[in-house]
Amino acid sequence: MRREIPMIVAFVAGVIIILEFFVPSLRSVASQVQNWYLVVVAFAILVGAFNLLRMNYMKVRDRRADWPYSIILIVGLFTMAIAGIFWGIGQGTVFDWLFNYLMFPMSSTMFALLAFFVASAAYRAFRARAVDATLLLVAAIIVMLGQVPIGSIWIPEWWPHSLVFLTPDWLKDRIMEIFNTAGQRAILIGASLGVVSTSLRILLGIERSYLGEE
Amino acid sequence: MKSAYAVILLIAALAVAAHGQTLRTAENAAAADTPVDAGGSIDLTWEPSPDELDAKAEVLGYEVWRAKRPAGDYKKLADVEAGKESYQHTDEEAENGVEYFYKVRVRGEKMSTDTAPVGPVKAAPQWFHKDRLNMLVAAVLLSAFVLYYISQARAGKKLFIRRIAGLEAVQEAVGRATEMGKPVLYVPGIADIDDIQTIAAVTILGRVATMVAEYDANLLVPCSRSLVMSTAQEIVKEAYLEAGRPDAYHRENIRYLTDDQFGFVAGVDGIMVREKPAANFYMGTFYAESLILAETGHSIGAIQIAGTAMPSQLPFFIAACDYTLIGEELFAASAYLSREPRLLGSLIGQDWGKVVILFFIIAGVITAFLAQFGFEIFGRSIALEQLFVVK
Amino acid sequence: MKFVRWLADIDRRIIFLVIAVSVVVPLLVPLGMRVKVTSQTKIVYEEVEKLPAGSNVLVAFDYDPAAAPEVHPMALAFLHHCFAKKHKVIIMALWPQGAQLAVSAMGEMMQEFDLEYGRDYVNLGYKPGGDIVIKSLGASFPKVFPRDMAGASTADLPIMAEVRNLKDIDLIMALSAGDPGIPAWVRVANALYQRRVAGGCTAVSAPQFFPYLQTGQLIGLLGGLKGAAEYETVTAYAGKASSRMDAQSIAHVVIILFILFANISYFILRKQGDEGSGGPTARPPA
Amino acid sequence: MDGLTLFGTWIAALLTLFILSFLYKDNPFYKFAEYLFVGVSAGFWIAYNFHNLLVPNLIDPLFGADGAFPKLIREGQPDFRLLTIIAGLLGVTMLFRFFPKVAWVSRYGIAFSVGLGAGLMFIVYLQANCIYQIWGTITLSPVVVTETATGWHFDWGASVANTLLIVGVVSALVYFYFSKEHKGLLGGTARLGIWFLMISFGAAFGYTVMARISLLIGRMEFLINDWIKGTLIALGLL
Repeated sequence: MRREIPMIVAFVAGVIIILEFFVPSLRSVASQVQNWYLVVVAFAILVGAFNLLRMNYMKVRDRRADWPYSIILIVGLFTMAIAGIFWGIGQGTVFDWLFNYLMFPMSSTMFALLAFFVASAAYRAFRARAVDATLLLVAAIIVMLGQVPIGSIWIPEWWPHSLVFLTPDWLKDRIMEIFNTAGQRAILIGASLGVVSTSLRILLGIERSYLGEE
Repeated sequence: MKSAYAVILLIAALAVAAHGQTLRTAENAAAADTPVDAGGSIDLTWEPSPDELDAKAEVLGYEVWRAKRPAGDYKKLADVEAGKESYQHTDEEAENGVEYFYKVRVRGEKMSTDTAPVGPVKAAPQWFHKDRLNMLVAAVLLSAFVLYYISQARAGKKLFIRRIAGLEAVQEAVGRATEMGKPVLYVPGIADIDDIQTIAAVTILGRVATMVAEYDANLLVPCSRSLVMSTAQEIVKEAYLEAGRPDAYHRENIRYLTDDQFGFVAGVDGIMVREKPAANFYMGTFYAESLILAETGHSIGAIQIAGTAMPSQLPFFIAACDYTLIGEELFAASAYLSREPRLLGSLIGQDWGKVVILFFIIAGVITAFLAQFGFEIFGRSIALEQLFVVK
Repeated sequence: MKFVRWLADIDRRIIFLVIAVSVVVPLLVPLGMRVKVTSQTKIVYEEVEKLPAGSNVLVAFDYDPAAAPEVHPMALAFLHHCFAKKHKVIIMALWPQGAQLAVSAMGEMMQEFDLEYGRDYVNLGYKPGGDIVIKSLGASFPKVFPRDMAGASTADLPIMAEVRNLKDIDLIMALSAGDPGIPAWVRVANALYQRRVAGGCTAVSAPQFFPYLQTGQLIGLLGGLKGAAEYETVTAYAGKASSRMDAQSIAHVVIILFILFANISYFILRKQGDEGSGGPTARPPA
Repeated sequence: MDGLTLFGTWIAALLTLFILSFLYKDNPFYKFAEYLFVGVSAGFWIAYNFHNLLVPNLIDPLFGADGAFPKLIREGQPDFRLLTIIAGLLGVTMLFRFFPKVAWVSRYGIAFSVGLGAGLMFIVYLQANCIYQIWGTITLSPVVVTETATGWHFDWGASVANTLLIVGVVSALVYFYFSKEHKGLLGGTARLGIWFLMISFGAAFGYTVMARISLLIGRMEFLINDWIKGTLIALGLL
């Protein structure tokens, strides 16, 4: 029974959503059910936060490596959560200030690390070892050149229109329109089949590993 | 008599003058039950008053009025601003099954004129979305393929699957980590458990965890979602049980960091540079963080195997990881690793889905070619594309 | 040979350093690299040039802070060009935050030009409704905007005395981050009132407007940071887009050069029968 | 710039530098920023979810001024929003994870989430990624001819583009065919499919570079303009 009833719950929840797509009169029921999910997520985050706090509390208690940093983590979590829950999250609140001057700069800098990593990854990976890798690197270089003015700077004013297909600008647009669309589209179609069959197995209880042990 | 004529003339003149000030009514007012909905709503449409179009008199806007009898007491429902070529208003406060009558009032600076009552109209819920019949057929067909081959597989039919290089390497990677005495890191994406890629990821985690338990290596699973953490804990625990090593299961190794995309990456990067795993797995839904993870993982010299169906992130995994499962291969992975009949069967079902899709694509482009010349069947263009329009 | 080996397995921190330098230097010291001005940008420039001084130009700020890094430099360069040619500028927004961005843009313009509010320019503020708003402007400006952004009556502003409806507008510049934006201006102002409409948008959304250019519904289009840099070049305005584009160009070239070095060292080593350990390549997936 | 903003800008700038220091190697500054970031962001999402998920979807409909319970007490009329209690119960099952002995109760919440997601994804993927993508492909004719006043006109540019796109989609889809060894014609087609995929990956990689460099430019402009120039201006040095 520890697995059967949850399986029925999963089935009912999923089938309501699928039916709603075909049966307009179920719309309000389905949107109600979808809102329930948001409530589950809101409760679940407490489980995660508790896990995070427990791990870091134990680290401090046992004086394990890097334990002082765990204190920073715990203080940060409580400060942000308490400020947000009790004094609101709107503009001009403490929460907003902490977001703007702590979280946002760290988040956007972490994101900006990608500027460096695209370079190091390209350096390592884009070597013409085989046909596949060569295609990858040639396409990447053409598109990169087509993106910035410097890529077309060598093209003189009198360049004949009949030779436009030799310019990075033109090639970039065609590669994106044709090759990129084709490749992405095949991935989307293939993956959709995988998703549909996995969903089906979940709803019918054929796939139940997510429920854990018997 | 003279005075009588004068009166008649005066009346006529007044009538003409009055007519000049009367607004002409909105045209073609119509009301009908909102076509595809759960009931409780009626759509009204009308076209502008000729006065709005030729600007002979100023039209400020329109009003929608409703009553339960044609001559009954009308109540105003809505104001609609003027300035469109046609108008539409949806009355969302109708009760199902009740007869309603509507009037559209055109409103000028001083005058206003009503249309004749429109109705009766009843609101009703609909039971089937007719425009989506093609989706229903597709859903049923695909499901039938999958279920048929699952039953075939269960009945003991031998099913073949081609080699998938990335998955051959899973065992090797776990083995290497064991030899080096270093942990295995498994990141199940940053989406929540309602994403099917996450489900695929935790299913593969189950297979990887069994190998790790058998080899007696250490498994680290940082999660970005509480629900994923809970699920991963259940799955890994079961995998250790299955491998006969329940004692080696440590719940603390499957930990939650934060829901935040980049906060999570900062944390995982920290785990990588300090715990130095020898094998990194990135399976599931990833966004921009994919390359940050994979490049940091490469810098610590780990074997890296990734898998995702996010087309935008595949290039980065391909560039920075040793092996990458592309799109559908992610969903094939659990079948491939476990060789369980029910999973293999559904994979074969997916293949038949692809055969049908390829057939329609090829047939579709042929008809698209012919349609250019205006070929028709039963008075309709022969292009197959109409079959694939979903509203 | 030692050098080639070193190059093949270069410490990635050297790559990081070079990237950082190639981004920071152009920001500190604008290189003024030549940007090739495309015809789509040039047409917009020429349109503003050929209008007689004192023409009425409508600038629509239909974007939000998210699109501002790309679109805002266009707004600055375009406004600068208009004021330099002594045109009158009517500003409005179909996006709520657009009007605010226009205030900041005008702040920068005021530092350079001696402009009088209400005579040289007006900020009418934000109006929700998209297509309908534009349609109504076709009939009357004062009806749609009885008051400007600051709440002053537009009837009292000399600039609005000349602008009764869209017919009095000589050029429309739609700076847009989505819908309502360029499509709405094309659908209504161009199609129904035959106004000349130019556009500016993010790089990602630019391709979807190419059909409008082809049919002439849109006279010209500034696409993304590159389009902004082109406009700065053609009007010789020292804005931010050019230095950002310099940084982009240098960074792109640096990455491409690194890829070339990697391949040269790879081929030299392969000739020597030494495959090198330059990390994994994009392995064929099967 | 007021004092609080200047103070905030300094903190933001230091944290920016701490994170960037990771590029050199792991160090105490990065470690500080990392732990702070994980803690602060976890707290952020707790507060955010409280206000944006819990309040509008559970607390308001049940206990708000116009909620179901006050209404029940006031008017004695039960309304459908009382069903929201089920959501609350499903949510509470998640809290059972705190106690390992009864942790299995949380399976109700998990199963509900998984089932809901499965239903939604089934439809969404089938429509947007399958049917719609097929539609997008079969609207293309491999040979494009248009009728003009002078007769049929062959548009070779569009024809080549369409043919390549169709061949690309078909061959790459064949690559995902699992139930046969990729040999012979199937193998050749799948190989062509990989080439298409590789070009698409290279192109997507190259296309993204610009956006990533922009992010770095954004951070650098913050350091140069807001932090350094801002401080100098505040100190009256500029």
